[in-house]
Amino acid sequence: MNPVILYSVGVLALIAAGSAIILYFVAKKFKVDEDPRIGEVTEILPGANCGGCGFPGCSGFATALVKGADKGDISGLACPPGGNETMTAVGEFLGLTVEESAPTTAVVRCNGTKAKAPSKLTYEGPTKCAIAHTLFSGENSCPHGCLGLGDCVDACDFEAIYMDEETGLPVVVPDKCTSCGACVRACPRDIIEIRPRGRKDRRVWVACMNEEKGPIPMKNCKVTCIGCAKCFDVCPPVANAITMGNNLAFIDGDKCIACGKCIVVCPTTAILATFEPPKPKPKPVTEEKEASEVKK
Amino acid sequence: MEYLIIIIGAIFVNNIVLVQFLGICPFLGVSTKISTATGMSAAVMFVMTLATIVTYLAQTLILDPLHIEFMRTVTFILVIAALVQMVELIMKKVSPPLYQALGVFLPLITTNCAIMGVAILVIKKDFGLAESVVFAIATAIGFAIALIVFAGIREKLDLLDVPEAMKGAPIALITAGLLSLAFMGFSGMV
Amino acid sequence: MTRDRLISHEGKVVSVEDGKVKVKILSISACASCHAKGSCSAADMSEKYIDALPEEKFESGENVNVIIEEKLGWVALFYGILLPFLILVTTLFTLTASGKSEPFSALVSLASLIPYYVLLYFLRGKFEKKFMFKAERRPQT
Amino acid sequence: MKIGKEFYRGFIKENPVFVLLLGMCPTLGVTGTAVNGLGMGLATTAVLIGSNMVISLLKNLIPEKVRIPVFIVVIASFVTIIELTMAAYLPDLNDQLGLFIPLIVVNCIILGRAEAFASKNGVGASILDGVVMGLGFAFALTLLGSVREILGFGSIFGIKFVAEEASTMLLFILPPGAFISLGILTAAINKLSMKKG
Amino acid sequence: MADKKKMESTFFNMVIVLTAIALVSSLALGFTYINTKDAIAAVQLKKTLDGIKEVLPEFDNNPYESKYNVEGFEGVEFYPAKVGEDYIGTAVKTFAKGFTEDVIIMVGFDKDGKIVNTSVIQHKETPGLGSKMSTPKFKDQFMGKLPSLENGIKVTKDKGEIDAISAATISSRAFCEAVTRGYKGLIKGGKK
Amino acid sequence: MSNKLIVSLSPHEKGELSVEKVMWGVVIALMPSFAISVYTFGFDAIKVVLLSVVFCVGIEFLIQKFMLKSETTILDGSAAITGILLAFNVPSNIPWWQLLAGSVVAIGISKMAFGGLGKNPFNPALVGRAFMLASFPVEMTTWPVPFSNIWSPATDAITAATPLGRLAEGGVKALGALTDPPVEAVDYIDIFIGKVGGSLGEISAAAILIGGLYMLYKKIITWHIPVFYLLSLAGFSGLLWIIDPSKYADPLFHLLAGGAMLGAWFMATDLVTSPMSVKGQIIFAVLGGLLCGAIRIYGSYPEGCSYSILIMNAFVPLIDKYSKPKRFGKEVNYG
Amino acid sequence: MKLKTFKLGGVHPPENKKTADIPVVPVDIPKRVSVIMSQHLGVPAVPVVEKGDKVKVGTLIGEAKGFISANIHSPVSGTVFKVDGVTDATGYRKDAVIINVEGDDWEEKIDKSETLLKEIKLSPEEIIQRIKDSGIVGMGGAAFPTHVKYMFPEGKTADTLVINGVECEPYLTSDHRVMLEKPDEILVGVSIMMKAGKVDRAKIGIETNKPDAINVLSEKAKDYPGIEVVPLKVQYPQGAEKQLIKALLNREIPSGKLPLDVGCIVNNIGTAFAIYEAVQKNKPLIERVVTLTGKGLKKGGNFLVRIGIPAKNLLEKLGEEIPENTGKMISGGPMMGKAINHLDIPVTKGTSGIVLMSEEESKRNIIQNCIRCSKCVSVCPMGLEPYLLEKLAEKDMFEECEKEAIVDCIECGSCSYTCPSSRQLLDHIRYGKQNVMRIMRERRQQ
Ligand SMILES: Cc1cc2nc3c(=O)[nH]c(=O)nc-3n(C[C@H](O)[C@H](O)[C@H](O)COP(=O)(O)O)c2cc1C
Ligand SMILES: Cc1cc2nc3c(=O)[nH]c(=O)nc-3n(C[C@H](O)[C@H](O)[C@H](O)COP(=O)(O)O)c2cc1C
Ligand SMILES: Cc1cc2nc3c(=O)[nH]c(=O)nc-3n(C[C@H](O)[C@H](O)[C@H](O)COP(=O)(O)O)c2cc1C
Ligand SMILES: Cc1cc2nc3c(=O)[nH]c(=O)nc-3n(C[C@H](O)[C@H](O)[C@H](O)CO)c2cc1C
Ligand code: SF4
Ligand code: SF4
Ligand code: SF4
Ligand code: SF4
Ligand code: FES
Repeated sequence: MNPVILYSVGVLALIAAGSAIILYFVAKKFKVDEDPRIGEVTEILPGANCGGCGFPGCSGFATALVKGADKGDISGLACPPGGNETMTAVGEFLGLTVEESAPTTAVVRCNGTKAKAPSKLTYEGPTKCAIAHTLFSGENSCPHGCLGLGDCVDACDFEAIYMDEETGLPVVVPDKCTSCGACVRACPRDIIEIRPRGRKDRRVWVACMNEEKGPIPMKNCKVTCIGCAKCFDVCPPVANAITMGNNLAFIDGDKCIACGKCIVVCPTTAILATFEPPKPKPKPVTEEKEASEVKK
Repeated sequence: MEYLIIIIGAIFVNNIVLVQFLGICPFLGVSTKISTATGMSAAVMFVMTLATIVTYLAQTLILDPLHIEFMRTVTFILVIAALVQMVELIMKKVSPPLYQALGVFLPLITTNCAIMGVAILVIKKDFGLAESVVFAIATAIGFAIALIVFAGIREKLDLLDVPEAMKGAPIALITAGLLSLAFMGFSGMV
Repeated sequence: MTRDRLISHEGKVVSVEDGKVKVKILSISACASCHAKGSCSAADMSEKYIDALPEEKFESGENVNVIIEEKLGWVALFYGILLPFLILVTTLFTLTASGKSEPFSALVSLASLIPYYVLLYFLRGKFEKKFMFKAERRPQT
Repeated sequence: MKIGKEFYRGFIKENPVFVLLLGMCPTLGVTGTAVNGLGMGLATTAVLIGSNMVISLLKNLIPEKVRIPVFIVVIASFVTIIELTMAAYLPDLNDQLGLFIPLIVVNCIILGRAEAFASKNGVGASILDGVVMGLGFAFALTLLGSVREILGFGSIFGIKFVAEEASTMLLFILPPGAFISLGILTAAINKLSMKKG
Repeated sequence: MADKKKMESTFFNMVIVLTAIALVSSLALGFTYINTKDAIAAVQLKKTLDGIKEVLPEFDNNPYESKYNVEGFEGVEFYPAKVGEDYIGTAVKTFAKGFTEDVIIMVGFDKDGKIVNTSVIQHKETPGLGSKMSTPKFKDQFMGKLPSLENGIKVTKDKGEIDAISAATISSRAFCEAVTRGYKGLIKGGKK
Repeated sequence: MSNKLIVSLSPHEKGELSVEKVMWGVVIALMPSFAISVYTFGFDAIKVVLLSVVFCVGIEFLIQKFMLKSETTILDGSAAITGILLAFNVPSNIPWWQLLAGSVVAIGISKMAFGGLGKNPFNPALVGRAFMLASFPVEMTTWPVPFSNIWSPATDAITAATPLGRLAEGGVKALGALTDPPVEAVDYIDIFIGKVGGSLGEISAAAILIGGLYMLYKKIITWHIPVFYLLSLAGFSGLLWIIDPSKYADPLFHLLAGGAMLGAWFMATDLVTSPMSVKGQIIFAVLGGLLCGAIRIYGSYPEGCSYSILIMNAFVPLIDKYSKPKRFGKEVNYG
Repeated sequence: MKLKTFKLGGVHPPENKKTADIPVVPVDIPKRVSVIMSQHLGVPAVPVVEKGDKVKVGTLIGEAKGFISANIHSPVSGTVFKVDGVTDATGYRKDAVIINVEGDDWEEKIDKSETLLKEIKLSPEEIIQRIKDSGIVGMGGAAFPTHVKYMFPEGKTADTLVINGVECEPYLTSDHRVMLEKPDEILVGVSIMMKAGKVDRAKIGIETNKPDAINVLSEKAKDYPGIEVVPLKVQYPQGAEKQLIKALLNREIPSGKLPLDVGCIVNNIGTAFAIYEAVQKNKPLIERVVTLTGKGLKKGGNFLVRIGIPAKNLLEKLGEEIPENTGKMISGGPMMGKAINHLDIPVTKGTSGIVLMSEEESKRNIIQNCIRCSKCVSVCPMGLEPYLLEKLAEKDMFEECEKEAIVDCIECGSCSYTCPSSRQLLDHIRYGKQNVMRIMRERRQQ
C-alpha cells in the first residue's frame, strides 16, 4: 500500500482517537443534568418570552413545568399567550391533565372619550403616560382617567391594543390579546384589567376608575361612575357580582352572568358590555367602539 | 522591521475582518456590547496564538515529514477543536471559580474561520514559528480593534432608532462596510 | 458595594446549601440569544451553574440576579487568559531568540503552561474567595 | 414533502445567508464576481450533500458525545476531496477562491445542517436538505456576486455590457462593497418580509 | 424519537467510532490524493512554465528545475532557458513595491540582456489604474529594450524612456524598478 | 381667554439656538471657499457644487418621502452642507453621474440608512468622497489646471498634479530643501490663497480659515478640534522633518496643502460625528492629526485627511464612552 | 476683579425681570381660603381642626407628621368650612382645610408691630424649636422644612451659612423686593440662623443684576459681624445650592451628599426673613411675597399674599385680566416652575411667583433628531450628559441611567433650554431619575 495512505490513516486515526479522549473527558465534566423534557417542553411553548407566566422566558417556565410534573402537579402554571391549547399540549406531553382555565382578556376601564370627556388643556411633552401622569391629571382633568398616550400599546408584544384616533382611548382586540398583563403593568393609572372573556364573549364591566364623589368627576367626564349603587341594587342575587367601594362600582368578572341589567340602570352609562343590553332604553348605551366589538 | 511590517499589515492594512473577511460571524454576533467584545478579543488572542503554535507543530512535525500536506484541513480542524475544548476543561478543573467568573463574563469561544484561517495562512505564507506567532497576535489585535470599535458603534446605534427595515443585520453590515471603507486609508502602509 | 460597574445575569436558584446558592444562568453565551441557533452547533451550552452568596434567603426555584463586579470579570480574564497568554508568548520568544529550534521552542512554550495551571490549581481556594458572586432579588422594572 | 416548498424554504424563507446570516466569511470574501460566487456556492453544496448523506447514514452509530468531532471529520474529508479535485481540474477557480475552500469546513451551515437535520432524518431527506440548503447558499452567493459584478465591473458572468474603458463603481468589488451590497440586499429582504408579514 | 437507538457514549465506543471514522475518511482522502496528485503537479508546473513561456522565445528544457537565486537579490528568482544545450535567455521573477503592495512580474531577458517580454504575475494595484500595467499598451514598451546597468529602466518623468500609465506613475515606476532589479540581479549572478 | 392652556414640564423657556441656524451658519462659512473655487475653476465649480447640493438634498427628500415615509427635513440644511462639502472634495471636472453616485452613497447609505440627521456614525460627505475615490480613481485624481479656461466647461481633463500628489510620487522631496531636480518649488503663498490644483474646496487655506473663524465667532464649533488636529499634524510631520529634512516635507507644507485645512475646520468638526466632551474632542483631533500625517507619509493615498477623519469617526463611540465630561462633585475640593 | 460664579456649565436666559422696581403690596383677603396640608417637601401635615372650629390668624391647623414635615397655621381668622380635597396646581386632589374668613383676628402671642428687634434672646435650641413650631419651610422653591437643616446629625458641624439671594430664575423678583424692603430684618434673621447653626460667618450671594440689593445689604451688613455680601456673575442656575456653594466657597458637594457635608447650610433670603418674624415676632409662616408677571401683562407686580388665597386674586388686585393669548401659566419661574391649569389654585408656602406666557412663547418647538452638538453637555452644571441620559431613560434602561449618575441631575433645565433640536431632555431625564430613585429605594429596603 502506498505509504502516503498509510501515514494519513495512521495520523488521522491517532488524532481522532486523541480528540475522542479529550472530548470524552470534556463531555463528562461538562455534563449538564438537564432533563431532556425541558427542551422539548420549550419547543411546545410559543417562544414569545413575554414573561406573562412569571418566569424568565419560556425555558424558565419549561423548567418549572417539568419540575411540577415530577411532583405530579402543574396546576397554577399557565402560559397566557399559548392559552389552553398550549397547556393541554404540555399536559399531554408530561402525561398530566390540565385544568382548563377560563379564557381571559384585557379590558380598558375608562370610557372618557374625546367627546365624553373633552380636553381642557393641551399637553406638550413626551408621549408617555408615565411622564404625563407625574405632571398633571390629564388633558381632560380626570386624575383617574386614561391619558391616551399609549404606554399600554407600546407594552403589548402582540399588537393586541391599538389607539382609537377618534376616541383617544386604547382598544383591546380580544382575539389577539394573550392576557400577558404587560399593559396592566405599563399603565400608570391601573386602568387596564385582565378579566374573564365571559361565555360567548359576553362581558360587562364598569369603565371607570374614578374614586371621587359624584359631582367632582362629572365636571370632567360625562360617563364617570358616580357611585350611585343603582347597578348594585339590580344585580341578581344569584350573581351578586357587584361591589361598591370608594364611590365606585366594581363587577367581579368571575361572578357576573352577563344579564345586562346594570347597563340599563346606570345613569351615566359608565357600564360597558360586549353585547347589546337587554332592553334598548332610549339612552344610547354603546359607543361606536363597543359596536365594533359586538360584531365579533 | 520585518516584524513591524507583519504587525502593521495584519492589524491595519489587511485587517482580518474588514479586508480578509475572516471571523465575520463573531464580528457580527458578539459585537453588541463593548465589554463582551473586549473579553472575546482577549480570548481570541489566546486561542489564536495557541492554535497557531499547535498547528505549526502539526505541520512541521507530522504533515511535512510524512508528505501528507493534503491532510492539513482535517488535521487542523480537529486539533483546533480539541484544543479549544481542552482549554475550557483545564480551566474548569484547575480553578472552578475562575472558570465561573469567566463564563459569566465571556461568551463561548468556538472555532471560527479566523482561527483556522490564520493557521492556514501562516503555512501558506511560509512563516517561521516566531513570525507565525507575531502574525497571529497581530491578527488578533486587528480583530480586537475592529470588534471593539464596531461594538462601540452598535452600542450607540442601539440607542438611536434606525429605520425599521435596517434594524439588525442590514445596519450592522453597512456599518461594517463603512468601517472597511475607512480602513482603506491604511492601504499601502506596508 | 457601589453599583457603578456591575455585571449581572438573570438566573434561577437550583439548590441552597450552607450559606450558598447554586444558580443556573440561562443564556450566557451570545449564541443562545441568536436567531440562528437552531442550525448552529456553537449554541450547545446555554446553561452554566454559578455558586453565589445569597444577599437574603432564597429558595430553590426563585429568580435572582447573579451579580459580580465588572472589575472581577476583568481580573478573571487576566488570570484565565491574559496571563497564560503572556507566559506562552514570553517563553516562546525567549527560546526562539536564544536560538533554540522552532519545534522545540513551540513544545516547551506549550509545556510552560502546565506549571501555570498547576499553580492555579493550588491557589483555587484563594480564587474562590475572590470571585464570589452575589445573588440578589431581581428589581422590578 | 413537497419539493417546491422545500426549495422556497432554502432559497427564501430560511436562506442561510440573507435570513440566517450563516457562513458570512465566504459570502463576503468570494463574491467579487458572479462566477466566483457560483463556484463557491456549488463547492459548498457538494460538501453539504456529501456530509448530510454520510451523517444520516451513520446517525445511529455515533455516540452522542463524539458527534461533533465525527461530523467535523466527515465534513473535513469532503472538503479536502473537493479541494484536491478543484486544484487538479479547476485550478483557476481554485486560485480565486483560495483560502475559503478549506474554510468550508468551519462554515456553520454545514455543521448546522448536520446537527439539526442529517443526524435526525433519513438519507433521502438529508440529501434533499443538502441540495436545498446548498443551492440556497449558492443562490445567495451568486446573487451577491452578480450585484457586485454589475456595479463594480459593469459585467455579469464575465460578459461586459459597458464600454471597455468606461468607469464603473470599483468600490463594489473591494471589501467595503461586499459589506455594503450584502447590507442593502438584506435590508431589501427585510423590507419585503415586513410588507408581507 | 424514543425508539431510535443511539450508540451509547461510553469511553470505548467513543474512541472506537471516532477512530473508525477517521480511518475510513483518511483512506478516502488518501485515494483522492493519489488520484489527483499528478494532475495537481501538472497544473502547477504548467502555470510556472506558462509564465516563463510568455516572456521568452521557444525553449525545450525545464527552466523551473534549474532555478537559481542571486545573493543580494532576495525574492528574485532566475529561470535559465535553453534550446538543447544553448542558453537562450533567462526568465526573472522579480518585484517592487507598487501603489499598495508588491508588484510581482516575470521579465524575460535574451542572452544579450535585452528584454524579450514581460508579464504581471501578481499585483494589488487599483483596478483601472495601476492594473493597466498588464495592458499591451504599457507592457509592449519594454520589448527589445536593453536596460542600462547604471540606471536600469525608467519612466519619462524620471528622465527615462517609458511612458507611464496616466494617473498611475507609481505603478509604472514600480514596474520599471522591478525590471531594473531583475536585470541587475541577472548581471550580478552572471548569465547562466 | 379662548384657547386651551398648554401644560408641560419645566423648563418653559427655550433658547435661541436651532438646528437650522447652526446648519445654515456652516453654509455661510463655506462661501469664501466657494468664491475662491469659482474664481479658480470658473463655471465648472458652480456647476459641480450646485449639482451636488441638488443631488444630496433631492436624495434625502426622496428617501424620507418614499422610503421612510417620515417628515421631510431637507430645509434643515444638513444635506446642503453634505452636498457642498462633497463637491469641495472632488475635482471640478468630475462627470455628473459619478457625483450622483457619490451623493447616493453619502446621503443614502451613510446618512439615511442610519435614520437621518444625527444618527450617522460616519461623516457622510467623507464617505461619499472615499467611495468616489475608490470607485473612480482616474477621474478623482485628474485635476484640471487652475485658471485654464474659466468660463467654458473643462471637458478635456488636464492633469494638474496637486502639491500632495507630487509629494506622494516622490517628486516634491522637501520644500525647504529642494534637492532633486525635477521638482518645481511650490509657493506657500500660492497654496495659502489657492492658486494651485486640487479639489474644489481645498485649494485655499485662507478662505477656509475665514469660514472657520466665522463658525467660531458664531459659536457653531469650538476651537478644540481644528486647533488640535492641525497642531498634531504639524507636530508629527515636523518631527520627521527635523529628523531628515531631505526626505520629508516641512510641517507648514502639510498644513497648507491638500484637504487638511478643509478637514480640520469643516469635517472633523461635524457635530454629529465628533465626540461630545471637550476631552474627547481633543483625543479625537490629536489622533486624527497623527493618522493624517501617517497616511500621507507612509500610506499610498496622497491625501490622508479624509481617511484619518473617517477612521476617527469610528472611534467616537468609544471615546465618548471613556472620556466623560468632568462631573460636578467628583473631585471634591474642600475649603 | 473677576466676579465669582460656578465654573461648570450654566446658561443665561433673558432676564425679563420687569417687576423688579414695583414695591410689594398686600393682597386683600377673600371670603374663603383653602390651605393645603402638603405645602412642603416631605410628609403632609395632619389637620388638627374640624368643620366648624373657630380659628384665628396663626392658629395651628395642621400638625407636622414625621421628621421631614412642617406645621401649618391658619393664615386668616374665621370658621373652618370643611376639611376636604381641593385640586392643586397639577389637577390632583390634596387634603386641605377650607376656612370661611371672618374679620382679621390674630393670635395674641404674635407681635404685629413693625419695629426692628435686633437682640436675639433665644438659645440655639429654642430658635430651632421656634422655627419648627412656626412651620418655616424654605422659600427658595423646594419648600424643605427649615428646622431639619439645623438639626445636625451626630458628628456633623457647619462653618458657613450661605444665604441664597441669587434669584436666578427669569421674571421672578420676590426675593429681590424682600431684600430691598426688609434688609435689616433679613440681616437679623441671618444672625439668628448663624446662632442656630453655630456658625460665625454667613455669605449672602447676590447676582450683579440686582445692584441696588447688593448696595443696600452690603451697606447694612457692616453692622452685623460675620455677614458678608458677595456679588456674583449672572448665570443660571447659580441659585441651586450646589452651584451657589461652589461659587461662594469653591467647595463641591460630592455626589449624593448634602451641603452639610461640606460644612454649609443654605437658605433662601425669604427664609431668613420668615425666620426673623418667627423668632423675633413669634409669627408663624402665614404669608409670603409672590411675583405676578408675564409679557402679556401691562404691569405685573409683587404681592404680600396670605397662604391659601387663590392666585387669581393677585390678578384682581393688579386690576388686569388674563391676557387673551395666554398659552401657559406657571407657578414659579419659567425654568423650574410648574405649569398650572387655572388660577383658582391657592398660594402655598412655596409659591414664589406666577408667570403668564403667551401662546407663542409657550409652544414647544418641533422636536428634531439630536445633532450631537454637545451644547447640553457643556451647559449642564452637574457635568452630566443629558443627550445620553435622555436616550437611556426613553428606552427604560434604568441601570445604565444609574451608572451615568442620573440622580445627580438637579433638574435645572439648562439642557432642554439650550438644545437646538428642542429635544425634551429634562422630561425624559426626570422620568429616568424617578425610576432610578425608586429602584434604589427598593434595593435599600431589602
Ligand atoms: C483611489 C486611488 C487609487 C490609486 N491607484 C493608483 C495605482 O494603482 N497606481 C498608481 O500608480 N497610482 C494610483 N493612484 C494615484 C497616485 O496616488 C498618484 O496620484 C498618481 O500616481 C499620480 O501620478 P500621475 O502623475 O501619473 O498622474 C491612485 C490614487 C487614488 C486616489
Ligand atoms: C433626607 C434629607 C435630609 C436633609 N438634610 C439636610 C441637612 O441636614 N442639612 C441641610 O442643609 N439640608 C438638608 N436637606 C435639604 C437639601 O439639601 C435641600 O436643601 C433641599 O432638598 C431643597 O433643595 P433645593 O431647594 O436646592 O432643591 C435634606 C434633604 C433631605 C431630603
Ligand atoms: C436649578 C435650581 C435653581 C434654584 N434657584 C434658586 C434661586 O434662584 N433662589 C433660591 O433661593 N433658591 C434657588 N434654588 C433652591 C436652592 O437650591 C436651595 O434649595 C435653597 O436656596 C435653599 O433655601 P431654602 O431651603 O431656604 O429655600 C434653586 C434650586 C435649583 C435646583
Ligand atoms: C460644523 C459642522 C460641520 C459639518 N461637517 C459636515 C461634513 O463634513 N460632512 C457632512 O456630510 N456634513 C457635515 N455637516 C452637516 C451635518 O452635521 C451632517 O450632514 C450630519 O452628519 C448628518 O447627519 C456639518 C455640520 C456642522 C454644523
Ligand atoms: S393587550 Fe395587554 S394583556 Fe393583552 S396581550 Fe397585549 S399587553 Fe398582554
Ligand atoms: S390605558 Fe393607561 S397606559 Fe393606556 S393610554 Fe390610557 S393611561 Fe396610558
Ligand atoms: S436638568 Fe439635569 S441634566 Fe439637564 S442641565 Fe440641569 S442638571 Fe444637567
Ligand atoms: S443639546 Fe440637543 S442636539 Fe445638542 S447634543 Fe444635546 S440633545 Fe443633542
Ligand atoms: S463564516 Fe462564520 S466566522 Fe467565518
